[in-house]
Amino acid sequence: MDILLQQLINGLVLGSIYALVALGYTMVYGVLGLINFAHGEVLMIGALTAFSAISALVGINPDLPGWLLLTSGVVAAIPVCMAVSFTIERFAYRPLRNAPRLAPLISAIGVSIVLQTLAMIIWGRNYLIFPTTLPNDPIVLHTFVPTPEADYERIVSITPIQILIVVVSALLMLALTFMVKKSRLGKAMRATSENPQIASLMGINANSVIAATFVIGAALAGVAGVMVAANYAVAHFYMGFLPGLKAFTAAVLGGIGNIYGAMLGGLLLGMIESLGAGYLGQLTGGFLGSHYQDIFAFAVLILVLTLRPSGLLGERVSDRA
Amino acid sequence: KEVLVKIGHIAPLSGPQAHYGKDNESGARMAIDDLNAMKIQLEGGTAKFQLVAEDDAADPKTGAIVAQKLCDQKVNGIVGHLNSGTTIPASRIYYDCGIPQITPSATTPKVTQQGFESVFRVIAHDGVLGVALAKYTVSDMKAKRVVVIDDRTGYGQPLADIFVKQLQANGIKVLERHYTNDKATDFAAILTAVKRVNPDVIFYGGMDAQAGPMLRQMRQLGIKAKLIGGDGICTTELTRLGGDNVGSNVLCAEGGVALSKMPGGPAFEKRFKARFKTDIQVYAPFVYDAVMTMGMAMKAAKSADPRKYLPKLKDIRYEGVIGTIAFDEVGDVRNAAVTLNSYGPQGKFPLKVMN
Amino acid sequence: MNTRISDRQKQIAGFLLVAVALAALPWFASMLGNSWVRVLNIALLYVMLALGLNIVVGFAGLLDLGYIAFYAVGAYVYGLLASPHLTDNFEAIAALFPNGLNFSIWLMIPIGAAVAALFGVLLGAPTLRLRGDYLAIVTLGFGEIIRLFLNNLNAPLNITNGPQGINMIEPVNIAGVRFSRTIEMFGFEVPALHLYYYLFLALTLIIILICMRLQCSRIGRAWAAIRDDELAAKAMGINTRNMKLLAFALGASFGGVAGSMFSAFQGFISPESFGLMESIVVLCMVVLGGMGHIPGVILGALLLSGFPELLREVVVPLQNFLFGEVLVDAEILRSLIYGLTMILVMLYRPKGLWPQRKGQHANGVRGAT
Amino acid sequence: MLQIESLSVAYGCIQAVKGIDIQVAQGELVCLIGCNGAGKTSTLKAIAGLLPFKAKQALFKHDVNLLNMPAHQRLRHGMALVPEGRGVFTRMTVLENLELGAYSRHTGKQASKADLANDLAYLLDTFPRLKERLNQTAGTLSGGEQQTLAIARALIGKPDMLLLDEPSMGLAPMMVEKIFEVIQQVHLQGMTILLVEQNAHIALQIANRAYVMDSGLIDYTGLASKLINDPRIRETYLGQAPA
Amino acid sequence: MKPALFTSTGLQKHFGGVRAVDGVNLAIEHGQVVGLIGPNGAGKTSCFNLITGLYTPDAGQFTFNGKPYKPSSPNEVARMGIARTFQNIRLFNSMTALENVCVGMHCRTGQGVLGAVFRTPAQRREEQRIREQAMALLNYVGIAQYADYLATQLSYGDQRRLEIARALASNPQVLALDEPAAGMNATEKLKLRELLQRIREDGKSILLIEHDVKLVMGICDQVTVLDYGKVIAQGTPAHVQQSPAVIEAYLGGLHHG
Ligand SMILES: Nc1ncnc2c1ncn2[C@@H]1O[C@H](COP(=O)(O)OP(=O)(O)OP(=O)(O)O)[C@@H](O)[C@H]1O
Ligand SMILES: Nc1ncnc2c1ncn2[C@@H]1O[C@H](COP(=O)(O)OP(=O)(O)OP(=O)(O)O)[C@@H](O)[C@H]1O
Ligand SMILES: CC(C)C[C@H](N)C(=O)O
Ligand SMILES: [Mg+2]
Ligand SMILES: [Mg+2]
Repeated sequence: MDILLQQLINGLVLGSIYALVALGYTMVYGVLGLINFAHGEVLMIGALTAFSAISALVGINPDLPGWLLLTSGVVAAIPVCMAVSFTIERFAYRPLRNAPRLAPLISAIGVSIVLQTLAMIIWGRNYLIFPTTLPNDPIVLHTFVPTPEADYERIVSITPIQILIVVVSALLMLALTFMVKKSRLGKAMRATSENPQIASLMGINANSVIAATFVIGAALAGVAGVMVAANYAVAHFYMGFLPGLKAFTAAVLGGIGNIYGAMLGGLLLGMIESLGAGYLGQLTGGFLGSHYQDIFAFAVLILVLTLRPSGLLGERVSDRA
Repeated sequence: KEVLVKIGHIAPLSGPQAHYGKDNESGARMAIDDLNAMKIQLEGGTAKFQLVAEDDAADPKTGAIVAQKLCDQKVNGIVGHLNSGTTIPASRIYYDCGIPQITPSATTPKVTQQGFESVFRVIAHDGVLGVALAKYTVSDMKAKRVVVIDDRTGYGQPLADIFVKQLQANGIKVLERHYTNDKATDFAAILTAVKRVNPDVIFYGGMDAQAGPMLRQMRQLGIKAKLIGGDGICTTELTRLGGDNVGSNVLCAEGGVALSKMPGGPAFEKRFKARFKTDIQVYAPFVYDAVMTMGMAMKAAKSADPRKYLPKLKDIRYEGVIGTIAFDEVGDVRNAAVTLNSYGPQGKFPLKVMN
Repeated sequence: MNTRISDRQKQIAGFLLVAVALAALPWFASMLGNSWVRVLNIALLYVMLALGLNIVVGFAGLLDLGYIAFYAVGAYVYGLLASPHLTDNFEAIAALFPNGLNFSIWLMIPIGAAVAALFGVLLGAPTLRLRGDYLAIVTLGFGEIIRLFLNNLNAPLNITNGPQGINMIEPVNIAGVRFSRTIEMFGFEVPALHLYYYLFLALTLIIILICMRLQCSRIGRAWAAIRDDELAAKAMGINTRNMKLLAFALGASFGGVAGSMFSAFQGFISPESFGLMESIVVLCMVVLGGMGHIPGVILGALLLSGFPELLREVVVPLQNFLFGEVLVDAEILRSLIYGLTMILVMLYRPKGLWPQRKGQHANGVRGAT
Repeated sequence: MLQIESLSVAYGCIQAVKGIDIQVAQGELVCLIGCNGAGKTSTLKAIAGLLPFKAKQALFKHDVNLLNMPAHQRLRHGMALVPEGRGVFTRMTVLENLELGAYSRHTGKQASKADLANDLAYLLDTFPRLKERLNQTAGTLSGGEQQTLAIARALIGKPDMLLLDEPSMGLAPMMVEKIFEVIQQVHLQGMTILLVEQNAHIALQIANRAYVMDSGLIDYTGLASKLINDPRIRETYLGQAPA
Repeated sequence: MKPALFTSTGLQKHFGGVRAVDGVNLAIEHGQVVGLIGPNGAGKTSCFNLITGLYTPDAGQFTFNGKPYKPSSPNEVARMGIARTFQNIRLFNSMTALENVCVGMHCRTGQGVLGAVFRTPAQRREEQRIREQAMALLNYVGIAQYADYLATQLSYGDQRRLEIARALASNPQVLALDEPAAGMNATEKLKLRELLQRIREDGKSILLIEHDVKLVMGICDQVTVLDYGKVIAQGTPAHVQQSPAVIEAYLGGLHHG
């Protein structure tokens, strides 16, 4: 029981991280139809910027409270990510608005290489240790009584930063949904995503809408970057790759372009990985172990998409002729 | 008069393993400077050592291209590559062009078992470490409940396999095996699964970049087991990566003698830090010694011609910062000492030297 | 009549010229260093890969991010059949082949292609209903699944030897000539690298021919129709399912051929050679060169595989020349230039470096009738 | 209202519009007719800013320079286009499409919510089919329904000048009548209209003036009532043998 | 009398609450032009989609050539001999006009990969035939001079013609046209009418959706009028034109008398 509960919490935390990254991914996809391969790199920039900011603050005054440090990290990361993202949108994607579908994808891959290299120049190649901001000690949610078969410390726990991650991603999802569904910008985003030309006939400035989406997505990536780095306590120029990939997977699983979908996909992927790693071995009698966790996750993805070709919550494109 | 001696060094300088690669390169640079300072006399003049440093991005195919390139340039010797996966295909190329190669960090036993007489290794291979660790686990730690995790790389997997095999030979069955990868940062799921069997030792076959966060997460999940592993986690970096979760609960084995125990060790560390403004990651001392060893063989042969210094290299005996270097018939470092380390408030310290 | 003959002669002359140039290329390259021949060989492998992927992405319009899986399959099929791994690990096989497995290369290449094609169909089948980027993620997943299996199938049965890869793969052996080190042929010293070059070149030419002929055939048109408008293509009587599967299978089989050649050439394969980044690189070659346009794709493959090696030669001397010292680490500058080039090429040539030109652009006084 | 001199549009090397002059006075209903491929759509798209174009002069409301003005700013100045081929947002509902039509009204002077609701109610009464389908995604509407939606969407934006590209395409006869009634009505209420129409018969009946386009050039221009009786026009555009 | 070439009985298709097609019976005789008209949203295009296998009917049967016919997938439908055009033009935009027509011939040709790779004589002959026929078809619809233009480069009216040529390429028995005259002016419609006439004379049956009443009434042998998915009138053009229900729902004031 304790194990299952703990795995669910693990899945929830991991899933929230994926969801947080996937939200930004899905927004950009939603408006441009572009798989923004550089999203993970923006996340990395966010994490490393926060690292620098927090380290500097700690250097000035080592006794600052953790929450303040973390907040300043986020505050530092967001504008930097926004600026970076705005720049890449302006120079690497916007000129390709009317280009063939795959051109911006390749450009995005190029951007991702460039950002990684720049980060390598600025922050070096070594793993950086993200300063401890919130207490690292777990909050014990429940303690089970040890039994003779399980006479270890049977606790179910979560750390403060993990709680923060879950809360932040839920809040951001709500805020985003509200924005997309209710605000003028949201409406403009959806129109632009479908047809920027026609949107411009409605008086919508497609360029600024797209730029705004990128910038919002970048802010999300920045927050995600800080959360990831704070949770795992390491940061590195390559740290964006894996979250980017997972977020892409999560976004597609949920139905790319759909905000609830990103959240659902992220949580689901987190749970699948967590339970997969935890129970694949047991379920198959040791035949398949946790090395099949990713295979398992992808297999679920493929299965879902064969049954629902546009993801769990994706719009089904009805083909009218 | 000067004789130019080119030493090739290859490691990943870009991509996710760039930090190990740069660390290695720095080790090589220091050795080159030291060799030049020694003004070694070869036939025809004073040796002027030059480092030809290349990037293989940890990719076997690129590694082979670079290997060929260094062959074309007729370098006098090779120190590298960092990874076993790149070292194996490249070693065939070096062998074909008759250039001696010393790898400082490719620890898969296979590297030296291909029958290439010009391939050497200054670090204890995974077999040595795995066996030593298993023995220590059984006899010194008296562990009963062991769980093994590896990172499914060409380094972690064979190390873990050897460890498991040796444990079994000593009558202990591994309770569970779990797996992760070398880019992972989240181990909560496998650690929670591990917790179920309540181990007293967790073996990790992989690198410190993963072991650090893993240690944090063990603490968060309330796992009290000790973490043991090979040279990949046996670094001073680990204390940074794992923070205050790294202490007596970590045990690791590295080839050679502990740096702090060697005559030149502490000095090396200090010089390294002063010169490159960064900590040693993992293998820099091994690279340093590899280059020095090669230089010494040339000195002994009075020549940088591979045909002439190769025999000397085979028979060399050199006191390096990581211990005494001499090679056995296949080119592995002879009687590689294995040092078991643990961590304390002052960082890594040697517990025991096994032979 | 007269002009036609001379046209024909011109054609033949041009053809011969190209043939001689291609045949002489490795000899010129090896003057600069044998590593360039190796670069050429790898480039040819990438040409094969890019042409294969081009069938799927360029011709049929199916975005495939897991293409490298077929390369891996081809490589492992060859690697397993031409190394002692299987006989070492399975007594039954060792008993069956007491002298080791040594199949003819003419058998190995088709086997590699066929097995890869089979995997192509396996991948194709569940993705038929998917569009665009959903297809991309499923293929990406498929590619990762294959790599993970290769990485993990070392226990309980040691089929692939896991992360450690397969070593001691026999080099190509054609009519008793074993492609290792330097071979004496007709009194010439021919390095094995050159022999591989000729073999790869021949295979590449065959693949180019197949691609060209398919493109301007009924099948090529059907693929293009699917790419443009799948529904309309269906309504025109095209069996889109079969056509897509055919594209996957053919594309995969080229990947398989390239893979088996890689395996023989390298002598060692391990799963790390078949990661996601490789798939992406091949995709970049196709798009950067000019999707759907065979010469463009070839150009893309040659450039992207040769460019980093060229930079390797240039970056340091150039800095030395310009600033008198090395300011930026070579590998950093290399990655920067590589990434920037990708962006710039797309910005200035969004359809690729050498795209297909079609339609009547020039003399278009339309509507005048 | 609209004053364009020497407008030309090119697609690569294809010169689709070859330097034409177009003037539309305040409150006028001008129609533009011509064969397939004459360049009518290209002209409208250029005026609406969807295509890059060259012109000696392109003025809207005397002082708004249309040269190099991005498309989205035109609606703010009061110009709207109903594009050829409808261009509804297929993944959004009918209501959302209409709301988008009113997108720019927020920034304009007359931002009252009640106003908007009124206009919406009026349009939905005029086109009851849209009311029935209010929450259906526009992509699943029939062709004619989509066309209606596109027109309604433009009208709800309350433009001063409306450019219509073949509004009757795909509409059933009764619907054609309805649409032209509406056009006439808004015209009478003071809206300036430039209408491209293949159904020259009806178009010329309601228009004040007309341009006839052929191969990217203006062939003819004149009062609609004159043109409708012109034998050449009757032959080429109205499908009637020369009288 | 020969049995009808194509019939549908009781055809139904619902979308949520919308009864797009609600019990439609249709019959097309050999060599006939059958009109399908009705107000916007009456369900005409939906009928087409059902007949050509794009939608699966909720209820109803078809016969084709006297045999029961189940349109399983659009490509099967084309192969069986029913070809269509689309209300919103769907050409292959990266291909030239000629290639578009060549694609139309796909299901009437059979060379495979091997034929193409080895350029067998049979393949070359077939390829030759495809080109010639495609060119002939472009000629037939009157846009041969644009054979080398990309489909996108044609104007709206010519694109419609190209769609017809492409549909004809599969040598269908029934040609289903969805508003072919949309976007054409009166004169061009006359030319279209001649074209349809010619197609009919060449022995094909046509199922025609069109809003141009003059065209429909001028060319059709039979007309079916739909409203809200239901047939409200069926018969000869003259008959249908008189039907009060049709006047009420479709024709309106303009066409009285
Ligand atoms: N995207 C394009 N690329 C190239 N040429 C084009 C493009 N769009 C239109 N043209 C050409 O420009 C010319 C004018 O086309 P346009 O669409 O403006 O004509 P139109 O008068 O609106 O015709 P229709 O009545 O058929 O709609 C045509 O000859 C057409 O071939
Ligand atoms: N996929 C769908 N989902 C929901 N409703 C649909 C769908 N397809 C069609 N409809 C509805 O069914 C009705 C019939 O549509 P259909 O396209 O068949 O009309 P039509 O007779 O062709 O009209 P038009 O003359 O305007 O083209 C329309 O009201 C439309 O909104
Ligand atoms: C950097 C390390 C992963 C290298 C490892 N020791 C190997 O043999 O590959
Ligand atoms: Mg037009
Ligand atoms: Mg319709």
